[in-house]
Amino acid sequence: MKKKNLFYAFCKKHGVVFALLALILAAALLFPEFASYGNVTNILNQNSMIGIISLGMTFVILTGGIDLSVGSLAALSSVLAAVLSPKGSLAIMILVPLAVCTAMGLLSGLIIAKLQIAPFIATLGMMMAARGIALVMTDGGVSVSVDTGVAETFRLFARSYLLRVPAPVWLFVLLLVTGLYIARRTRSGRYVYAVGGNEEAARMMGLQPEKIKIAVYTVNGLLAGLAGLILASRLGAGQPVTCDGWEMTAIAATAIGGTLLSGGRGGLGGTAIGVFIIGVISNMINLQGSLSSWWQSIITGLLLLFVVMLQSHARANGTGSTEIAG
Amino acid sequence: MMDSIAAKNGHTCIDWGQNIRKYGTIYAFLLLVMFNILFTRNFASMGTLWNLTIQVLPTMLTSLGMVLVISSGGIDISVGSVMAISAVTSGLVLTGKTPLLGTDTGMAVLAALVVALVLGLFNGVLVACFKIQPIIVTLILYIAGRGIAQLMNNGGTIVFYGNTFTEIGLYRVGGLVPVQLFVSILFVWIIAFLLKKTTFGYYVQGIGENGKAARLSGIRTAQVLISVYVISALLAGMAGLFECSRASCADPNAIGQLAEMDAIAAVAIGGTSMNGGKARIMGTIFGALIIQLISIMVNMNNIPFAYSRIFKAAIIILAVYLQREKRR
Amino acid sequence: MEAMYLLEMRQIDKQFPGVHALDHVNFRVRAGEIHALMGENGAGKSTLMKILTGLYRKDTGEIILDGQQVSFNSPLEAQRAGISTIYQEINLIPYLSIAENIHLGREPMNRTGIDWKQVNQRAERILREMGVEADVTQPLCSYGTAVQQMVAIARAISVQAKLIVMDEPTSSLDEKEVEILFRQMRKLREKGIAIIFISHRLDEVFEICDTVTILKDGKLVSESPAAELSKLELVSRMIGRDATDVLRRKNGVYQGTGGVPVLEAHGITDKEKLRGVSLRIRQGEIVGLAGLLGAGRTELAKVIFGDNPDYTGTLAVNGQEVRWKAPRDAIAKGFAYCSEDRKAEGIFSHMSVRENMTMAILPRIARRGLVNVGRQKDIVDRYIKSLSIKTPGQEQLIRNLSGGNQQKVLLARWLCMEPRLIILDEPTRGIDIGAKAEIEALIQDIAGQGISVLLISSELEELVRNCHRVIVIRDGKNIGELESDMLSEGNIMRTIAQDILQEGGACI
Amino acid sequence: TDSENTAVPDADVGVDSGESEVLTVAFSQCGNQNNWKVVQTNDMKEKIEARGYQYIYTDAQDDTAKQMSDIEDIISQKPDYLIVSPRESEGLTPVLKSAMDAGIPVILVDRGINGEAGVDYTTLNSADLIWEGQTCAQYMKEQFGDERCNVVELTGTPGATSTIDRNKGFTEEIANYDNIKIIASQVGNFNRAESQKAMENLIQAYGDEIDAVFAHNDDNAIGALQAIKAAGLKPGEDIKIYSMDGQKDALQAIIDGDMELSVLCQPRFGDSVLAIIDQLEAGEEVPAFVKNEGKLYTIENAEECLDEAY
Ligand SMILES: Nc1ncnc2c1ncn2[C@@H]1O[C@H](COP(=O)(O)OP(=O)(O)OP(=O)(O)O)[C@@H](O)[C@H]1O
Ligand SMILES: Nc1ncnc2c1ncn2[C@@H]1O[C@H](COP(=O)(O)OP(=O)(O)OP(=O)(O)O)[C@@H](O)[C@H]1O
Ligand SMILES: [Mg+2]
Ligand SMILES: [Mg+2]
Repeated sequence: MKKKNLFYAFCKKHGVVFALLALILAAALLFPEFASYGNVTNILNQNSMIGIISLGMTFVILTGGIDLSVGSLAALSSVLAAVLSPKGSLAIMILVPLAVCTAMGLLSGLIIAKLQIAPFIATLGMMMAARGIALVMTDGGVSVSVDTGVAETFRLFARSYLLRVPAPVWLFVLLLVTGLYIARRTRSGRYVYAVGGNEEAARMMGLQPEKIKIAVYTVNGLLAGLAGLILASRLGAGQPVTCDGWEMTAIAATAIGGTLLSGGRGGLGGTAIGVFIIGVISNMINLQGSLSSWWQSIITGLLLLFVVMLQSHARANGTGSTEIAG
Repeated sequence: MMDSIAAKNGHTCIDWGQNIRKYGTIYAFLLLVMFNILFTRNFASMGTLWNLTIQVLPTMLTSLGMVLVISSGGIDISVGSVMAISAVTSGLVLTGKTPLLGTDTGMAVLAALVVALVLGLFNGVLVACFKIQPIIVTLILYIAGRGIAQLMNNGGTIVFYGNTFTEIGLYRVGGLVPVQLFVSILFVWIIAFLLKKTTFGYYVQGIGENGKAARLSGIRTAQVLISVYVISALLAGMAGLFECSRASCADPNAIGQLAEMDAIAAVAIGGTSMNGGKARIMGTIFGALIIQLISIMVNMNNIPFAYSRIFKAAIIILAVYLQREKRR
Repeated sequence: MEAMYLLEMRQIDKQFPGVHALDHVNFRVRAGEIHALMGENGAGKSTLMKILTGLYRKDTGEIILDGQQVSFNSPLEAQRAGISTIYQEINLIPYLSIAENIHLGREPMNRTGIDWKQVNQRAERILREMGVEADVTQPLCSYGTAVQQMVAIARAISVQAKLIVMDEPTSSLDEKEVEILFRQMRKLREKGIAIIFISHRLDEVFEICDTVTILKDGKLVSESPAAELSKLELVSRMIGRDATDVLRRKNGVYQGTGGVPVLEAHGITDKEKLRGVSLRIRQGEIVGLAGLLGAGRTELAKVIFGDNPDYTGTLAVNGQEVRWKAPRDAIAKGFAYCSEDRKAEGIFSHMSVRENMTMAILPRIARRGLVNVGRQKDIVDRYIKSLSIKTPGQEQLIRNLSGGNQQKVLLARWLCMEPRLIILDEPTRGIDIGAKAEIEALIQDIAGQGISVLLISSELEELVRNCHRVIVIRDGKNIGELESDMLSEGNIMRTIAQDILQEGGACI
Repeated sequence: TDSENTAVPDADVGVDSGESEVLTVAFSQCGNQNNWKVVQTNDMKEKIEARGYQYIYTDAQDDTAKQMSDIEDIISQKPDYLIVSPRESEGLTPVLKSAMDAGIPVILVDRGINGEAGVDYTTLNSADLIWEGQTCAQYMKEQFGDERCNVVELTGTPGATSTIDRNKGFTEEIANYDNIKIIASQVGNFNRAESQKAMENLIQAYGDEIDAVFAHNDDNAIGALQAIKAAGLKPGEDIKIYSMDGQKDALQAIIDGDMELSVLCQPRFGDSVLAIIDQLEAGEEVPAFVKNEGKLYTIENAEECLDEAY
């Protein structure tokens, strides 16, 4: 890409970057613990799961779709890992949940692409179904701990460190870089943008929107499964009722990151920033420590509002487009 | 020869397909009803009908608002929080916690609706004037709104027994027909009228279909969009009022939980495109009925919660599948 | 015998609900020829092409390509079989860069993935060859329709194809670009590539085509060498009756009173293209706006119509200075604007003809927000008749109409407003010759009624034929004004050329 | 030894107030989705702040994953004590262990975790939810004797420990009685409106067959009560209602004869938790389990206990 283009892209993302910087600055000034090694690692670590999910969500949203099932899939994955743990094989504990979540992602994709059902509905169905399966497997929602035989080794999955940085963070960074590469340097990545930009045109240009959509939801299922595994490893247990609302967090992170929900425009870089904006807000509230639950929601809402206003302002100045919201 | 026969068959197929697409939601609803009559005990009775009309009202009202929002090309996930805030507002007034307003039922309703209106304005202005994506705007209100509802009574449930307000929710016309039926009909009529007969209806759908063209046609897009979100919030407020009036309490934590999902699902089942444009009222009504009927089915057949989720998912997808739009 | 034809479509039949779009049509194309497919709006040309490229499924019939029976299920399959297509509606991806749009689906790769450097360089080269100057790394949507059309053409001819389908590629191009396109087409023909060319501009057809196939109402009328056809005959076959009256040409002289101009724009400058352009239109006057691609005509129209409030300079209506905030302010003063980009800025694709046509006039046929459906239907009826719009009924979705008929619905949207000034940006784009004549007559007619018209057209001939006065602009500035006797295609071209020369001189 | 460990970071964080004596107490709440939780949260804050302690509060919004993050954030602030109301018994053990390892005593309230007292946490202070379910069954048996007793169960939030334990206690107990059986079990979600709807539908389906309602909390019970009344049935005669929590509204219903029983499940943990902290501060041993005694509210005592209910 040309320099100018990169600069242009950067300008468009300006708003989010500034918002994150502003939040970090504010947090560092308000809370001395904020900048500590422990706290920074916490933020990175805690948000790596949502981060991984948001990467998949970004691709989904870039095609003009949406995936509500990710939270349920992550929960299902954690349950599967725990339920399978008595078998004593790490490979089974990791591969089966990933395979199941990938298959369910594939199923969403097939329903969307082949039956032509709106992604919102198809994945809403998948969200309920996956949650239902997790509940059925656990006798109505009783959480299952990872068998002690493998617990220690499985724990390492989320709790080993490299250069003092926890493994899930590395995983997230690795996936982010891979995602960025796919989005910018591979055909499949570009086709995702094309399908979201104008599906009909993409078809006329000889692309196969169905295939791309199926792929995107399948990958998203896989990533949700991965996040679920990290969760299970962190918790040492499978939890059928956890991760409620993760889909909304992931969608919010994507949208805050500047990806249009109508598809075709945006990218992973912004999403990663969006994830950490949400993460820092939540961390700030915890560090503040004396807000009641309701004030926590209200402050979260206000900070999000601040972020999107900043971003919308930057966008308006950046392109001067008169496009209508929606 | 073969070909021409196929063509003829194809032709009738298209007609059938069109018919199903147009009335798919109704067929799906009737199918569910038939199924229940056959397999659910005590289903075929007036009692079930009244339960359905009573219980569907909040979903019906929020879906009617949602169909407007979605057809304008947006989405409103804040309806549940708006329901909670207006319910709590009415509760505060009724229990005399807002000394200036008295404890009058009328005042409680008015206050609740005014609050809903303000929330709708918030959504509308951010979407229309600041051009922020609707899902984000309403997500903000979804998060903060729940907090506001809780803050208003310090998280506690407000209980109010035995006044005019609770009687409204339980009132049965002629001792038989629940008042909810008439409320549903009234609002369905109002929204259908707005969409089909007024310039506003044309504008909403026009904006959802092609915002740029709408602007060039001289439509005040901002004004229309703001109205859309205000109407949605008012209907949600109304839903919150009925929900808490019947339960004689306003629980800021519980009222309207997942209401947005039900409403969106009802609209989608009803065949309105999630990308905006043509709004389908009839479909939405039956969409809401289907959603509520599923809950009733689950209860009446004592289906375990875990299976009920899977079951609900299947029915929703099937209903949408019946009337999806074919590509060519 | 068989090998004579590269493509044979036999007995193609296609029904849409309520429309028999193609009635057992035979169509064949030889290798290395440019084959014109002609017909009125809604004759079935695009449908035939969409069946060929696998976008629509045919009801019956067979397609033989290169001696082999084929049946494509998707454009991809057609592409793989060597058919490259430019569809009538520009179908590109708005947010991707121009370079990417040209290469999408066949990006050059290197070891590390897509070779962006090569993508951009190639795109730049192709476009430069076609005389288009644009930053290929910019998103496509930041350019106007003409550039987009050139990109679509570049995309189609830069593949290795046996057969290229061009469905009205020239409708938004002006003479210069058309010339460039034709040069490319001739080159392709020399290489033995067949081209199916659809256009409503007769001169173009006679200039470039070898064979002409004519459709009418979904039926094949004739196939004959272009050389054996006269213009009159061609048109007569297309419309199915004697066409002498259609081919009339006339250019009135402005008869109106002088008086205060309906619109006076002075020194309009915006942030991008316009650099102090001025313009004056009197009552009942038809003023043409001529200029090369990207001269800023559309931008000027948008300022006049209030769609771009971000400008300096003055606008005065009937001598009174105005400042619009949004198009509706201009509409309230009796302005109307028919956009050049009908898909993005015109139609509400999932709404009916009735709803589309009356979107702007609603406030007038509504009382207290309540639409008077009776009056609405009357109006729609009247305009369906007077513009002879081909549709099964008022309730047909506009997206199911042929391109030309969609355009007519949009025209009707504004004509029914009985405006004081109507800005027509490429109003006859994609409209067949008969309808074009009708629309031109209509323009004369409304001008006669005292309505002023600002006509933007890439067809100089059309400007010359219709306008009382033509303003020539370049790079957002006035470079000349031609009236009455001076008004001719040659003079317009000369004005532009001179300006370019002068500037070139100054530069060196 | 613990207090030595904590003294250092405290001075470290030390705001301008010179006293390093002020204790910092953190409370990780799992969620505030119903009345009971809200009362618990409010009481905790009130009591701890009344002592003049520094109070850190987090709300996990009913998500175990978030609760783990919350606790991590709390640990990085190095409080003196960590009170946790766990979302679930599984899952938080690792993070609580790391708090213990960092020298922060962990006091569990309301619900235990899968782990060892003294290693994974310091002590657990809670009521016995299984016992509550059992008690309902026993009381039901007492009232019904050997008569037919078809029970409709209105459960709490699916997957919540309170739901699981109360169901467990009840079902295990009624296994001993032939006449009591659950004919339907539907979700009431600790929510009046939802329970009301579910009960309306259940009455429609089962009609006269229903003899009793076992509601997982008072909100569920009152929702059911409203449905029963609206259906023209007489609560207390046609259908008897049993539940748990001890909310004021439930006690009032008992006084009015609409409900039979509400088993107290004390939401106010402030005092007992502070007592534990005092013991720890004084260097005393605390038992691994500090039980909040339950109590039965029935027609016998509802009137006099009305004021102590929440
Ligand atoms: N998807 C569709 N559904 C219903 N009718 C259609 C559809 N597509 C085309 N038609 C109808 O088929 C007929 C042929 O349309 P087509 O687009 O092929 O015309 P055309 O010859 O390309 O006209 P134009 O010159 O205006 O582009 C028209 O009457 C049109 O209304
Ligand atoms: N060098 C260029 N060549 C062609 N088009 C350009 C060039 N630079 C910019 N453009 C774009 O082309 C579009 C056409 O400009 P505008 O519509 O104002 O002029 P126009 O004379 O109406 O051109 P058109 O023939 O495309 O209608 C503008 O949106 C502009 O951004
Ligand atoms: Mg066509
Ligand atoms: Mg133009």
